[in-house]
Amino acid sequence: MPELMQFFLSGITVGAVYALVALGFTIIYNASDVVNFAQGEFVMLGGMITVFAFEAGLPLPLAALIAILGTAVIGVALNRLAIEPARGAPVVSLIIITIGASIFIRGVTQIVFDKQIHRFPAFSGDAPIAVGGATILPQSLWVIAGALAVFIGLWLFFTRTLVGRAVLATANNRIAAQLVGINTKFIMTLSFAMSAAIGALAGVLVTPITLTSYDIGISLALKGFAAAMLGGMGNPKGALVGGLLLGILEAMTAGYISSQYKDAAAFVVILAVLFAMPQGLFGRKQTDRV
Amino acid sequence: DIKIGATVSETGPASFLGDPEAKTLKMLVDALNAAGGINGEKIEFVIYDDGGDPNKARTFATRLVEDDEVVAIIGGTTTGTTMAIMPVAEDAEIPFISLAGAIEIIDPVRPYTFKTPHTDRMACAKIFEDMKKRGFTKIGMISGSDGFGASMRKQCLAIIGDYGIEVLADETYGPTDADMTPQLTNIKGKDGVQAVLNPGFGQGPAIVTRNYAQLAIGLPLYQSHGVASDSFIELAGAQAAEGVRLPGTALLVAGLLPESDPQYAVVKAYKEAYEKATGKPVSTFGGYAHDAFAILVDAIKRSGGSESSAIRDAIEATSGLVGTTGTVTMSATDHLGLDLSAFRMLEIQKGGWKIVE
Amino acid sequence: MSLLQIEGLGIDFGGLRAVNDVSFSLKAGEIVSVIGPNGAGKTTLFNMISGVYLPGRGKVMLDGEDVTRLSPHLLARRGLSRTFQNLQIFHAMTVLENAVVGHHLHERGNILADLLSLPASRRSSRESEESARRLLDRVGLGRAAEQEAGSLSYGALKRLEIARALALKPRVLLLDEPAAGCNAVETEEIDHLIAQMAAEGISILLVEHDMKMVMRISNHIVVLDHGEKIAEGEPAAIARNPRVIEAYLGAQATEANHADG
Amino acid sequence: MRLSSKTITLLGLAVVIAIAPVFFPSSFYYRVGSLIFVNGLAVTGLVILIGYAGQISLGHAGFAGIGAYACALAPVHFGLHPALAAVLGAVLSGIIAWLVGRPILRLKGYYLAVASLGFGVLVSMVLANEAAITGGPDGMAVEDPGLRGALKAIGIDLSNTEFWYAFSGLILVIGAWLALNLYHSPTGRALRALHGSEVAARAVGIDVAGYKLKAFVISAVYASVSGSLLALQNKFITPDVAGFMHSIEMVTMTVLGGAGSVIGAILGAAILTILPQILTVFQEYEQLLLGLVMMLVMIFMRDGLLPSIARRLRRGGE
Amino acid sequence: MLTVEGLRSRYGRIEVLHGLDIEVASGQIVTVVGANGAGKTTLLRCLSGIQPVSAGSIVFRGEALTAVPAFRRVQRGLSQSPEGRQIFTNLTVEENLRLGAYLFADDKVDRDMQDAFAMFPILREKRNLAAGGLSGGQQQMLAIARALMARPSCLLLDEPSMGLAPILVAQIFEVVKSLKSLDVTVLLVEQNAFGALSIADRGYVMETGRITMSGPAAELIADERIRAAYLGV
Ligand SMILES: Nc1ncnc2c1ncn2[C@@H]1O[C@H](COP(=O)(O)OP(=O)(O)OP(=O)(O)O)[C@@H](O)[C@H]1O
Ligand SMILES: Nc1ncnc2c1ncn2[C@@H]1O[C@H](COP(=O)(O)OP(=O)(O)OP(=O)(O)O)[C@@H](O)[C@H]1O
Ligand SMILES: [Mg+2]
Ligand SMILES: [Mg+2]
Repeated sequence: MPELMQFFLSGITVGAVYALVALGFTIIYNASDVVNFAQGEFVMLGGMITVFAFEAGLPLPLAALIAILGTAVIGVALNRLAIEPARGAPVVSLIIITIGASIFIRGVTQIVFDKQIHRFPAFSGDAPIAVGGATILPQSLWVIAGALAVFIGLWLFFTRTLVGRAVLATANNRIAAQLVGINTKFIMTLSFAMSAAIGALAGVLVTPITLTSYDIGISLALKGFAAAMLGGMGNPKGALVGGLLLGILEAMTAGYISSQYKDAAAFVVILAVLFAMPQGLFGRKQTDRV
Repeated sequence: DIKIGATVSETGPASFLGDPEAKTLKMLVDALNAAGGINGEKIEFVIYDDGGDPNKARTFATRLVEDDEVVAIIGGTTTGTTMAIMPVAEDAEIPFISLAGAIEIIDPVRPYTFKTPHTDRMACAKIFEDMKKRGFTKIGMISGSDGFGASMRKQCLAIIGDYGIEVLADETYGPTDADMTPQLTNIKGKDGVQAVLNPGFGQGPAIVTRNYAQLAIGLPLYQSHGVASDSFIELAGAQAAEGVRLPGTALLVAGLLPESDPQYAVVKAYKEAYEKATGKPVSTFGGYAHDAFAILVDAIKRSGGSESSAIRDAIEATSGLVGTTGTVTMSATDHLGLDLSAFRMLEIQKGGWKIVE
Repeated sequence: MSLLQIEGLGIDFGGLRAVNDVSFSLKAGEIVSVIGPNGAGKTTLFNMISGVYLPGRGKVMLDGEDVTRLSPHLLARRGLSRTFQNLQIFHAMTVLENAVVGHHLHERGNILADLLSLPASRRSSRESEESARRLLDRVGLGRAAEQEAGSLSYGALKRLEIARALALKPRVLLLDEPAAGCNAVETEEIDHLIAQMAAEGISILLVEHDMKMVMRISNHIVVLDHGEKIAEGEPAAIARNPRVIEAYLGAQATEANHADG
Repeated sequence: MRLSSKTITLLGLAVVIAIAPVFFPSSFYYRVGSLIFVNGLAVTGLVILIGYAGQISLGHAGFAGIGAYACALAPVHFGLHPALAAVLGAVLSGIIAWLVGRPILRLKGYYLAVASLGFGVLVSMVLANEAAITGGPDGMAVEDPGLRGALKAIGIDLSNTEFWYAFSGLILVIGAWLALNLYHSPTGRALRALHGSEVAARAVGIDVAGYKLKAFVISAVYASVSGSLLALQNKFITPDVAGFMHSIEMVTMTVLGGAGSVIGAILGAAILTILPQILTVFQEYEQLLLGLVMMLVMIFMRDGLLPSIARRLRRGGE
Repeated sequence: MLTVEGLRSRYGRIEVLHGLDIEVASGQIVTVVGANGAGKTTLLRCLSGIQPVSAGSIVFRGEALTAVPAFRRVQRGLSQSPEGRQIFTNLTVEENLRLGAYLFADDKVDRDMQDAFAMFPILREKRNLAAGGLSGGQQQMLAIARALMARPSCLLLDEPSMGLAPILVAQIFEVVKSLKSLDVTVLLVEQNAFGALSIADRGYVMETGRITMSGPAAELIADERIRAAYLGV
């Protein structure tokens, strides 16, 4: 039994990481139908900027704040310089732009910073906390709490605020959004800023666990994307559940079946879920009448 | 001028290895040219970044051979890229010194292919010798599933029987995994495991080491030469890394070497130069590139010209060349020229390295 | 015998009985109109008949055969064709290509022939194209043939849909508000077109809110309200039916109709 | 006789492939050329899937992997000739695509993307993990098919790079010919129609699921042949060929050049193959510039290079 | 109130409006009629700002609008019920209406919503359902109601009666007429030319991107050419 507990704790730790990345995808997707493949780069920037600010002597909280704000600015710049000018382009073209952006950001990072692996200290030390015969690191609790907080924030934003609804409206029908007085450009800017900030926050929280380097973005984005699709793209609940589920699945497979094929198992389950629920677990079904 | 080419993985999944290699090569070329070159001739150096992609590596190798017309190639950060470059070099009859670990690169021996790092098999042997000495006969293994980890795992499993050691648990993890506690829990739960071995490079081993401490497994942990750099201690945390053993090269313990050590001068000079030039700590991988360059320069000097086949013959005749990884003596049947003595068993103690032999 | 026979058809969305227990039939060359207030279930009925929705209850019989659960492309193969209330145009293709696609079922050849561009494949493409041009002329879009379909105005797109549906050479044609967005004169043109098609033997099931048109060309009218059939009969009788007037036509509308007529 | 635009396009492509070597300063350029053709072949398949039928796949490298490893494994394990192994790989890819495609093509948009991605991951994972058969992450050697030797026997003596340039070029022209044939054929129109509106496509009698599957299978065969060509000319193959990054690269080439146009996509393949070679002079700025070029092309040529340029020319002409 | 002079607009390289002059006085209902493809929709799109103008001027309440982005025009009091309805299909009916009043956060929004429900009771029934599931006519009602939620001083209606049952067509025209008493100016594009001209103060006739006739609605309705070309009598 303790090993089950350990697998579970491992699963939710990793799952919370995926969930944070997946939550970052949600806003830009909800505003524009674009899956931003540079989302992983935001996570990387959050970690890397914190590392270097911290090593330059800033206190960790300040370094983290700078990283989050800095990444948000980069997100806004990405929108203003690359996405907005391509307005009206097909969604695949926009996706390629975000892929280009992710390569670009990686390229800049390796020059501005370096190609080494980095880490900064965990927020509350490294002393494991015992839970039911298993252990979890305090930093994992930070990550889980972060994922929950971001989830609640986003959920309230999309269901309780008019601006949140305006974001959904912008993606659903941009012309109609303008016709009701929504400043769609601002909405896009806001979405990129929020997505980037959430990504950076994820980076800040997970770096003490996963470590960071200029090229961790791709694999995080990949897993986050898979998690978001498992849960249903665009729904914060889906991102959270999808992320946690994916993490737990991987941990259980690694623990009970085969660590070699744990990623495979995760994808097999995703495929199985999608066959039964083509919109993911919580994705809303499109109702388009003919 | 003498034109030398290189293709290494400066970016991509193996950039952890390729980056210090590239930096080392560039640094050494500059230094050599500043000192007047070889036999009065300057080195013209062309280096490409193959991103760890074998297909790209092959293209760059073709480019080096056909377009840049280099006399020799250094490179192939990973075994995969090396195997892709090799046919090009062999076809063109241009000496090629690989920086990757697998034994297949030099076994069977091919006329134009050489390499500087120890083989994975040698690292395994070094570790198993140490285990045997400490009386461990049953171990657990957790390997990275990338090329480095998979290849070393394979080599280790191939020779482990020779040491009377048995693998009770054989786990793996992906190169970008964030948590290895499930695999380690399984190893922990296996009765009779006396020690654990973790072949891998990059962030994986650091996370394994941290998880190892988190689970309070308490058994001796062996890492591979893939993490032989100071940054490993930093990433894993001195506390978690306490007591970890791994086979390393003299480079890593430059400060601990007695002046009488044959490698003392070479290692110290490289370490200082590299750390001054880049501001980063040296790693074993930069050392591989250093040695490859040294072997090549030595061979060019001795061959007295820039004829590829002459250089090849000269490389094969390398003898007693002191590098960072060991003293290299090649032959027609040995295109590596290192033996086990080049490895030193190191243990991490109080955040630093200690030679335990 | 009737060509198309609807028996007790019904479907629910969540708690809503969108269509319930609707039955009627359509004979060859006949024009039957389905009218009713907004949300009465007319389009939903069409969607069930054409296989876009799976009916919850009831049967659709085509030529005496039960075709209830067939998917749309199989129904098309049996000669059932339709247009859409919410335009379904292949925007990235030219107007001509839109019409050519309608010939899909009459095109011979297979994927291999297409890949290799064998004569059979080319010939059938050419034939489809010629026929498509004739159809476009017929709906008044001949001159727009080479334009990208996305650049047409709303009314033109409506007519393009009709051309495409006709390209199937259907036996039964379902038209969902073909005259929406057309002015009185344009409506009359469509009116003629429909009458012509019926004369050629195509059975037509029509949903339309333009009462002048409906009254003028229908052989028979089915009235839905809240998913139920509330009346059925000859146009003149329907126009006088108090339930229909109350639910659908409104007192003024009938007056206006009389005033115009 | 008036030539159709298809014939002109194909002739143009063939002429460019045949004439280009005149300008090659060294035989390295043959290598780059053959890579362009190999990539071009894969993206031509994706034009059919993405450009015509509008279905996104982020897992096509999986098929390239099957094609590549068929050439590596079949000769070793079944003693099959490598060229026949390529055919076997293509057939196998087609069958697997047919099996996999049936369930996953029911998904739409990003959901299809993630499902196909999952398929690609599974393939590359098997290739990397089953080291006993495939050589694991470090890859395995591929036998020479001996086609060059056969040519030599009939008096055509080509160097290795020259041969693969010519051979891949030939295969690409054939691939492009097939794809261009498809565009204006009933099948091509059906694919483009279901891209526009699935409901309407069904209503005119198009078996949407069936046609999607056909496009998927065809594109898988293209990817497989491309993988085989790569394996045969590299004489060595690693699981990277089936990796996620390779899938992304294929899609990027397709969209960059213009997903709806065969020649456009080949152009995209050419650019993304040549660009890294050019950017090497910028050393560490290479990645940064690659990303920048991708963004700029897509910002200013939103439908992809060729369609955008064509539109501009047309506009300028009037 | 709204003055359009020399308005030209193009899709790509094809010009579809060739210099239009239109004048809408405050509180008036002005109708534009014309055949399919005449450019009526394009005109309204230019006015609401979602279609670029290549030449000419739009002056609204004394201010030039040409350079004002679409969402700002809503703030100035222009609101459109567009062709093709353009509702937010993934949002609920209520959310659609709420977004119609995006600029406002006062209590009056609720009252406006109740008014909308009173006008189209079916929308109240469906308030919590995704708007994409509505029938065509219901969506049309929603589009009109949403446009009204913006409290416009000038309402642009693109074929509001399209797809509505006869009983509702009559009601829509009543509603438009009643807007007059609320001092809302209306520019009405309609295929039901007879109905539209009956309630309008002025009318314009558009043919292939040009205004070919204009005048008081009553005169147009009596004009033989118009009766033949647009009224079908
Ligand atoms: N997919 C669906 N999801 C939810 N509700 C639906 C769906 N399809 C239809 N409905 C509901 O069923 C009822 C009937 O709709 P339908 O479109 O058939 O009406 P209609 O008679 O065609 O109306 P109109 O004249 O306005 O086009 C409506 O209340 C509609 O909201
Ligand atoms: N997106 C577009 N691209 C190119 N041309 C277009 C586009 N939209 C409309 N047009 C063209 O502009 C002209 C005017 O179209 P518009 O939609 O304004 O007409 P309309 O008067 O509203 O017609 P309808 O009564 O059919 O709605 C038409 O010739 C049409 O083909
Ligand atoms: Mg309807
Ligand atoms: Mg219009």
